[in-house]
Amino acid sequence: MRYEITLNDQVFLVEVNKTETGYTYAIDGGEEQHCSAERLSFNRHALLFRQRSVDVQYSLDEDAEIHFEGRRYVANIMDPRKKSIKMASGGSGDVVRSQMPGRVISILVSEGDTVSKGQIVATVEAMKMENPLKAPRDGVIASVDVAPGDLLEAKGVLLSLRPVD
Amino acid sequence: MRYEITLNDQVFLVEVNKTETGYTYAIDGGEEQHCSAERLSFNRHALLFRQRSVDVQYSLDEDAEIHFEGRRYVANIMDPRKKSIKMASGGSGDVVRSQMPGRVISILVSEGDTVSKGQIVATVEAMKMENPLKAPRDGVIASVDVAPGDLLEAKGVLLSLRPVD
Amino acid sequence: MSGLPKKILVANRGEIAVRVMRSCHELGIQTVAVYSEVDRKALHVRMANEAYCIGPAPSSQSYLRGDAILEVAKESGADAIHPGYGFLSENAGFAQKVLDAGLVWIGPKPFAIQAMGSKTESRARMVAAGVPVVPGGTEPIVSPEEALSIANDMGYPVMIKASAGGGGKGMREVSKEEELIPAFNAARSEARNSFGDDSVYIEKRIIRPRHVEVQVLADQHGTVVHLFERDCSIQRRHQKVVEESPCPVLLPETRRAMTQVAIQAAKAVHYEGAGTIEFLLGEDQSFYFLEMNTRLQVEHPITEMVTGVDLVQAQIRVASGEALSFSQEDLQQKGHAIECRVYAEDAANNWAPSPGLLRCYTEPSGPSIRVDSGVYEGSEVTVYYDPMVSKLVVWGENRADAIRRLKRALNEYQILGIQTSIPFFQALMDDADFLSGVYDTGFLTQEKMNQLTAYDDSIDPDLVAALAILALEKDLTLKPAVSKRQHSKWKWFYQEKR
Amino acid sequence: MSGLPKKILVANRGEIAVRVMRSCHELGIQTVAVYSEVDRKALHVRMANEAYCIGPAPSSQSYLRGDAILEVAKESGADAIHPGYGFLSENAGFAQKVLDAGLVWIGPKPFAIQAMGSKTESRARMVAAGVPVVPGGTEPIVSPEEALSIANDMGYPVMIKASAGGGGKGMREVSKEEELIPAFNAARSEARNSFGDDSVYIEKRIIRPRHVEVQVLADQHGTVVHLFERDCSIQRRHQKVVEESPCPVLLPETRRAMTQVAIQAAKAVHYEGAGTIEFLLGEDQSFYFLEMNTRLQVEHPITEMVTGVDLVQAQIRVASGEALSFSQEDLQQKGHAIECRVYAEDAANNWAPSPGLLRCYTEPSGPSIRVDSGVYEGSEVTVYYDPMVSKLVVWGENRADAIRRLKRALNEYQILGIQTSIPFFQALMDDADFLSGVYDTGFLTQEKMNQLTAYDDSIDPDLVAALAILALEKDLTLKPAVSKRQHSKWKWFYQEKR
Repeated sequence: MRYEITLNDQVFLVEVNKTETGYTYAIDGGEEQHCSAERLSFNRHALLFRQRSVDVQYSLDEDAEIHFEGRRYVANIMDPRKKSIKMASGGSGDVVRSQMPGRVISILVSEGDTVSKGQIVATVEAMKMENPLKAPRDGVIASVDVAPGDLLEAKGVLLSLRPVD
Repeated sequence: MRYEITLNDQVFLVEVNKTETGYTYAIDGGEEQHCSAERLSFNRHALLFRQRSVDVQYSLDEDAEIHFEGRRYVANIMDPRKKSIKMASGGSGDVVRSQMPGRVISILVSEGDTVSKGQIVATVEAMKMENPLKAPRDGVIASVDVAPGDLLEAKGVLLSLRPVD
Repeated sequence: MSGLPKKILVANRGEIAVRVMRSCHELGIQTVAVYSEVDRKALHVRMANEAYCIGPAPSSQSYLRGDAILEVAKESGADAIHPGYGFLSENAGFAQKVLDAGLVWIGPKPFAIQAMGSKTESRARMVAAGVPVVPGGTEPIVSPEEALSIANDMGYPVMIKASAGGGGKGMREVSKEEELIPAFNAARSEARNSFGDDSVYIEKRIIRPRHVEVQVLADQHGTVVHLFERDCSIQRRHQKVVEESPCPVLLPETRRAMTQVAIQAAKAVHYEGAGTIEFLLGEDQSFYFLEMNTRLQVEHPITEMVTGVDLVQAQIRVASGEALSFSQEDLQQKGHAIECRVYAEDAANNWAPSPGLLRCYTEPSGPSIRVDSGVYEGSEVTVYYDPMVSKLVVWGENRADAIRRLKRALNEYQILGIQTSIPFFQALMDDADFLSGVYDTGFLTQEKMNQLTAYDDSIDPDLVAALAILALEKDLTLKPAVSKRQHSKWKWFYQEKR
Repeated sequence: MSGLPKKILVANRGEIAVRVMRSCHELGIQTVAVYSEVDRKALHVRMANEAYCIGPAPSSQSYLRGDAILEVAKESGADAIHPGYGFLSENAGFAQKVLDAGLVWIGPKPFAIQAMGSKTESRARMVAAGVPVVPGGTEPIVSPEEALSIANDMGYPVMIKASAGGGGKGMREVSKEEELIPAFNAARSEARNSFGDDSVYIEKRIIRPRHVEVQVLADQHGTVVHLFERDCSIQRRHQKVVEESPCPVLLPETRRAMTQVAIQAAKAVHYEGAGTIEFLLGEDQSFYFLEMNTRLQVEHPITEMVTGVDLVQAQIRVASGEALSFSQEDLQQKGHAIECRVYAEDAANNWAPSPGLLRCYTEPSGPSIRVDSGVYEGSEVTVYYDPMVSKLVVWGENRADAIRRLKRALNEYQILGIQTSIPFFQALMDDADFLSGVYDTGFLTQEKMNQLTAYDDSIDPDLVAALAILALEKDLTLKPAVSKRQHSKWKWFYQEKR
């Protein structure tokens, strides 16, 4: 089985197979390696990479979230055979969302503007505070979907991005 | 729905039904009462009996086990419509088992002996210690199924009981 | 003495309600929880012996409804009310109603709450009691001209503050004369909008101040003791983020003077119960009364860890009329304790709240670690209340030991489903300025926040492999239909920043 | 000084391995776990940075295999070994091999382990060092006549003990002359069968003795300090069940004398690291050396709680050559700590082991509570090792507070799938004799056990309703086929006794 895994804007192609003693895998066509993976509960595995012991908690239900060596990561895991589906539903970082229900206070960009990753593009009032929303990557504003004063649901989309031409 | 619940040798017949706000139940034909039951995880519920708050952990997979107000209980829960099945497979407390794998050291009773609840009827060596096994209730030894020296699996049966005539 | 209460209603939610109930249960006292409609499954409801719903989610319709809470007290037969912190804890009117209903109020008398509740009144009382206050008038200033003259006399920088203020609202710092009048007008307008009262006053701005507070405990027989200080200088938007005890820079003679002043302050309002006197500490060890909190503090566990006193048990005992069971001489400050307030917030994104379902939640454990929490795996952090997830409190033989232990504990925390301030704390515990102990309330500048939340782009190949293995394991155990849906789903991705 | 180790191999399993690793991680030291085939998913493996399988489940083929463990140390590049307690911790030969391999052994020198390992040798050394021992010869007694003459001189009751003994094997109490010779012969034969060595000796039997032990800590520079005492008199079959510090009946002058003697004893064998000198304490406050444990004790957390010293950190530091960072004067015994060893055992059924899957496992939490555990929900207590589930340790300002807290914590523990000793502890915490603090090692008589495990037959109707509701909820969510199987299944039933 193959997965395309995106983490921190880096994409990895992993070939992984189950064996009698665990799993073998190769990242980006590299050397095949072995890992022992024991299920502890519905959201926890004990992994052994060679002799390195890593205890992970994870949730693959909505986002692919994992807690690995003291840190939380959110990843995108894709089956490349279904890549077309991904393209249709939008590439990663193609929209700016509000994580919480709230109200749009300001939109700081217009359609066609070029933005850089981390640039504040809008502010939303939620939980009695103003929260700045940043562009998830470099790009061009493809559409502005809301106006100041609009109410937003959790994960509501404010803007969409397209690649820099 | 009706359940026959056995706890501490006492048998209760409970009529229970789901409602919009929780459950109604009546024990042994008594007054109908209400309980709010919220699922917290696969093995935990938050119950409210009238205003009394009780947090339970439970496992209905093998034994019916529950942790209720600081104490663990093991119960037998039966659907009375299937009572015949219960009779076929043996009434509660009809056998003496070893909880652990081990070896039979001694059998202190013979077929036909009358025993009282709590009487030591056999000893088993397990985990480097001698462990006495007690009769689960008053009764007559119906059969002795093992001999000293025999190896036992976990939950292995040593003796069976029948009611006092 | 009529003995301890038999049943205490805890008029709060979250970790503090749970923590109060634990002390009640240890004293053999029954507990009554109140809860809002969204809190049916909250930990404090599960922990209580009885629980009563008092209204919809918004606090104004539930946890702030004194009438509904008194109803529940009556119905349940509770004979005392513990207010926790926040909500009704510093509401003198509610405290009076509790007393009028013949119940024990586990807090100071309404008079003391009232006297310390207004910045202007408390300041005047403290001046009268000989407690040092920040130079400046306590009187509301009405004209810009008067403001200018006072500020010029005092010397810049100065602070303009709202009399009824709190949380930084109606507050302005002015560093030179020409900025004063615009700032004065802006502060008044903000105060009017926020509190319906445009009274403001001016005080001297202390340079590089630390926030140091003293815990006091008073019984109804006139005995007041202090339980040493807490340093709460690590703040963002005037909210405490990390607290420690002892204060790393407080000199022994300053500690002696400050704790004596705190006892004076408490005695000035005939204080009863647990309270906290907050001070600004200057670089020169001068200190000035800020305000008194007439309730338990969020950060009380660090005091419990260095002194060994159970403050909630002490609150219950003194509210029941018992004399303090220990004297000042019995109290020592042993070792060093630090608390991190773990919030459902994204520190890297201007502390944006991150409510949601706790898909995974595992707390650290081990020697000298305490986690006070009101959540559990599967529970939800909602938008309705303070998004604190839990408080991680550690103790060590000294500050360096405590920090080492904190780092280990932060690494053991496993929380998924929301973003938390844990990565921020992990970075903070490696920050040279924090480690030096020499910092002030201005520590978390934008520049420092940028450093502490800098993105580490490196990816461990074993992490990538772990994700592939878990995905495969999931695919192998799921039915094809479900797994298809799983793969076609678009996912947002990022790494938690630190 | 060469600094702390970079990587420590923990040659143990269960809670003690986890506890040791936590201190390592706090010091920034990498950890290596070893594990047997059944322990792949054990908590200590999950906690470590690296893990190596060393053989099948039986200890003799895994955790006792010094050669395999040294192999792993070499392969992993570990520069030190911590043995925990049990297994190889008091094996002088293994300690020597560790040193020969050029690694740091986190324990005393092999000479000290050896000297204190034999009852006869250690007794002789202690007598030479001026340490009081129980009256009686340390020399093996070979003839019944000699035994009789010694016992008659000493006065009855006397104890016959195996020189190579432990765990009560080869031990006989004799209360009158005519019983002596049969008991002497029986003890020799049992000693021969158990230890392959029939040497026995006779000592005076102390009436109503308490087991009180002193924790010592010694560096490589000749400094030895004590960390006060632990009372471990609540025992069953000579196994400790509950421990507390301080000892509730020890007079201050006896404490002073006993701790001084403990330091003398440690110095007599040039002790290094953490060790424990066990004494019998008579009703008249006389005390007698029993033996020295040359390793960390199971019950070390209560000492950590009353003194604030992290004993594992201290062990690592002194093994690395550091001088102790504190002096005797810095150490205080503050408040009261109690430990309950929660075992997978049925106290009501003669402590029969109850291995199995932990279907539910929730630990208590809150102020001044520590749970040291090597298990988790979903893990298994196997028949291969000591069936300890976890250690519940609490601290209180005084003994009454600690007991109150313990009761609350025991009620918060939720364990399903196995029987544990928790109901026993719950009953013990209400026992008037235990509460009085006046008890001895004979406390747990059969009669007392019967009282403490008396069956409470009353059934709460809400419990019955809860079971019906959960059964219905399960039936409603399960497919018919599965639910049919569920109902037809015969079930064993009983209530956990207390």
